[in-house]
Amino acid sequence: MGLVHAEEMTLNIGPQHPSTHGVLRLKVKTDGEIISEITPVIGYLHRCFEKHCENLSYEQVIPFTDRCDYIAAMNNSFGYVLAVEKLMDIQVPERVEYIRVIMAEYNRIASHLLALGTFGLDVGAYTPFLYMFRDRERILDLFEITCGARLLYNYMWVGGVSHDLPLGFMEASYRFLDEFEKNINEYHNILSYNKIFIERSADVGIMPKDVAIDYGVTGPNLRGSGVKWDLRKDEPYSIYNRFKFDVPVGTGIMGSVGDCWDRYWVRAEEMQESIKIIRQALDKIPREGNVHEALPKKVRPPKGSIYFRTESPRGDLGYYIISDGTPTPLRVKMRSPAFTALSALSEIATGWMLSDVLVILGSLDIVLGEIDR
Amino acid sequence: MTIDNIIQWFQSWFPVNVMVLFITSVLIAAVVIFAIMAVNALVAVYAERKISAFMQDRVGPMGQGPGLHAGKWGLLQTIADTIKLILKEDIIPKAADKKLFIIAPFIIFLGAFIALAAMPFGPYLIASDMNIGIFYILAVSSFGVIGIILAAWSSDNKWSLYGGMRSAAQIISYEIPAALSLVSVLLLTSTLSMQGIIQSQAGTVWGFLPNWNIFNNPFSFLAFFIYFIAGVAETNRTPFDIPEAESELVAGFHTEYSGMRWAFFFLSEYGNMLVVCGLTVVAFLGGWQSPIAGVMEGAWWGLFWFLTKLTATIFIMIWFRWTFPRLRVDQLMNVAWKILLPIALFNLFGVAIWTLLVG
Amino acid sequence: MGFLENRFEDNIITAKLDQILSWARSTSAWYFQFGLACCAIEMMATAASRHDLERIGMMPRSSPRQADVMIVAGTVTLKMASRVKLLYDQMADPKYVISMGSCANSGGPYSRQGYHVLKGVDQIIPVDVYVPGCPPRPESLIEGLLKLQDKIRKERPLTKKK
Amino acid sequence: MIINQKVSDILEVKFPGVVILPDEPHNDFIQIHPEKWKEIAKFIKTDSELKFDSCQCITGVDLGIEDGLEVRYNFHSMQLKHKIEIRIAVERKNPSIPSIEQVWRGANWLEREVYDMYGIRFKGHRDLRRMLLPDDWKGWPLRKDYKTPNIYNGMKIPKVRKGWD
Repeated sequence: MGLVHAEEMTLNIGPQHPSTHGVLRLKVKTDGEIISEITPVIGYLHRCFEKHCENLSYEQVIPFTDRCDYIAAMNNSFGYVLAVEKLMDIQVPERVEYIRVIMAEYNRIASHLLALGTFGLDVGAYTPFLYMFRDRERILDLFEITCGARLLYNYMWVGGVSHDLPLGFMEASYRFLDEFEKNINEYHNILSYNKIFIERSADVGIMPKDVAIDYGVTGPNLRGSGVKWDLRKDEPYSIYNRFKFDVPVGTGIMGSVGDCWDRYWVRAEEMQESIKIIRQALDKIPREGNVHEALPKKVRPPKGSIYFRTESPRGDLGYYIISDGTPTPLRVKMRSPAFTALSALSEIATGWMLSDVLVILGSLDIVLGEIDR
Repeated sequence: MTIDNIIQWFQSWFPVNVMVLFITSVLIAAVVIFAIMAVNALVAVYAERKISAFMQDRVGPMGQGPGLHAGKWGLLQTIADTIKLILKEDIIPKAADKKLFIIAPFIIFLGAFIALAAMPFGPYLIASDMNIGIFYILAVSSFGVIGIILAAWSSDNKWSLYGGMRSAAQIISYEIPAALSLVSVLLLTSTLSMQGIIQSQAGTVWGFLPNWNIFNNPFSFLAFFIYFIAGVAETNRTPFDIPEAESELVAGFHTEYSGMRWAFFFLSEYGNMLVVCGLTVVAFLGGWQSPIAGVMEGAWWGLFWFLTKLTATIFIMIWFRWTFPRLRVDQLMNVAWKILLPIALFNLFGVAIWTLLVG
Repeated sequence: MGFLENRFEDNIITAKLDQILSWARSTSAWYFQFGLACCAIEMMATAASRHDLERIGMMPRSSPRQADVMIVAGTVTLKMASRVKLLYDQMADPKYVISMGSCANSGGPYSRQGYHVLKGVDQIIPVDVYVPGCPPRPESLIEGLLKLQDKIRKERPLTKKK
Repeated sequence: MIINQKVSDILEVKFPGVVILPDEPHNDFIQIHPEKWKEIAKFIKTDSELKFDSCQCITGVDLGIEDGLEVRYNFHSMQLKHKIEIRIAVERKNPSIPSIEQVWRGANWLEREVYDMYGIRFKGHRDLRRMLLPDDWKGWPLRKDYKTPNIYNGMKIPKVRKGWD
């Protein structure tokens, strides 16, 4: 018998692949099922966001921020308008602040639902995905009665929001939250505590604390690694300092700290926290108020620059805006959390099996629109 | 209705050459079995889509209004699918090994097809009741994996190759616990013939339960679960669907197949389900025996009971499919070699002692 | 093309067969699980519980070989364009393309400054139905799919083309 | 801001002459010379008073055709919870800057992106390739003097298609 000749195979996962969450290409070197090298190739959805910003006025940029992270569009435009408002020193009315927080938190829930659902899909569970979409649809209904759009809203404006809350929004909200809280248990039963699911995700793709910080990974991925870091708590923007909520971190209940299950779990827990925030905001919101009160006549920030971060569902979303005093920004740079999370992939996923790599990728919850911009 | 019976029946009417008669009757049986497989696939696909829809808060295939009907409740959906698939372009990739690529789906299909020849659908409804029936089914039902490997290899696609290799590893592992748990049944029934196994399960045990092997003793009760788990793995269905793992391998071993050839994969997947569930029913659930001894027995009732049990087990498989996530390939091997195999061996020992002591 | 297509003279039998065939094709148009951008999320929402594409017989397939309809859901960039073309070429005939959303139709909001955006997917592959919207609502996608089904049903695949 | 003053003072002691003092007073950032940038980066990451352990953002900026390019770094400290912005100006012709990819691993992709958009070379970067655009793309699209090509690999990318206006 001669020597068995083993050879590495190069495999292209993507750009079209059911579980790359968009048009991502992973160039992997495989030794059998084991992955020995991963090179993510991105840019298949590079839509020139930053070039557009340099040619459009400040308000016209808002729809493009929506389209960057199309799963959490509210949060993305929220960050942008806050940055512009800070640059222009605008004080928005109380009611607007509350409406923005409610919308951002709803969109965080919607985004996490999608993240958890597609994560389940990567592991091979199809049904939980549809269950989560069912609840996501109800959140989209709330958005729809407010601003008429389901996915990309253009709702946050500089100095206000486009529409006031419609009649019946509060009742519908309370009703939804009550039912949704019960449904979370259903997800835990069908997915979170499923033995096979735990086997697949616990102890897989461990991201240690120092690696996460070194790569600049933020959001649920960082918290999954056990770092208690949430901009809503640590650097409160808008009115987040008025609400009581916890910051869930990964504790390694099922495996070790920072594994895929922890990242999953942090997202699931964050939905609970968002529910808490929304409830408090709905209770405290001023009943009257004109949401268009503080809209500036023309958005023309003074000369200067700002780097402003908010906590999007995927992590620290930073906007770097340079104004030269004209109606169009000189430069808008988006620091996207999914971009940094994906850059850590080759570090944490090397040495795992092919199936694990896709699970790890799913657990990072990337959105290609935001990575490629 | 064994082939021998048909031959005798024919000979009493038309005294012709035995060989001609033999071939004719084999062909008749083959057509019937093919029809069973085709109908099974049509019904099972429809059922799977409807059941999954039901589990997922959807409605599944539905008629869509005048003119564009897929029938009431989408009953004609699978028929439309079939017609479409048959008349779709049949692509053979340039880099593929053409002969193997063409032959592979038929080999997979053949595995399920000839296994059904020994499947007793009723007291007399069996194509050929050979004296080594269960052994035969075990042997030919693992025929399909050769087809899978051929399909995977000849496609010249990396995803397919992964699927094929996974499938080979998986089937080799799961044949063993499956076979061992069937051997423990053979110890109880002391026959290899399918009809013999069913006939030995007549009567009651402890006065009220039917004397099916699953209820016969605690060890065979366990053996049922081992066989069923291994059987699900053999049919490549979730949670053991790693050879085609849609979210990992795009479509696994049949990534490059289109049109009719791909339909054959579909057909044989459901055919395999039929074989595995049929074997489960025969070996553990009393085949065509009525659940209450002495009530509703007879040739047609036998068919009814067999189909009922078959439907129930197939439903459980569909239920698995839409509830569980998928195992990883090494975990799958672990389950087979470290959990199922020891238990199956222990079981075999237990059944042997049981038969020795209790009878 | 399939082995029976465009082979027969026009008569009553082929007319009936044609009807059955195009009925089958329109009723079981399986779509290719292929999302590019924002519209892909709406496509997923259309396939999910509330709207349920399986109602009209559409099933997702992730291999292009087994799919009939390609829903180009999202912005096609220049880097992606060659891959879209490749995937289209890999599909088996008869194949149909739905261009979903403004980006796939014409470049949408990215048409003016998008140096890296293809201005309409119809520049590289033939498109059967355009669905407008940014992103189109699930209802409009379903409307587009029903329009496509109408189009397929009017086809006469067996008879010789004049 | 106090932290900027503090960093600026510490750097002035440790690396004399590296901080460029501003013409007009500002307190948002510190501007430094590019020469010793890698050493400074290592220093501010490990120094017990600064501990900037997270590289948040690297932004390339084109300040206009007459002015030059600039790279702006936003750092953040998870432990001490402070943040800083550092600016380094580079010339327009043949821009290059020391890479900090080996100091913060997260800087790897961020620098590649700046290279992709502005053509600023990061000296010492081990994998400086195009990031978002295809490898055969010509030009640096975010520079102000960039001209959008009309054709790429046989595909037309017109600014306005016939019949739109």
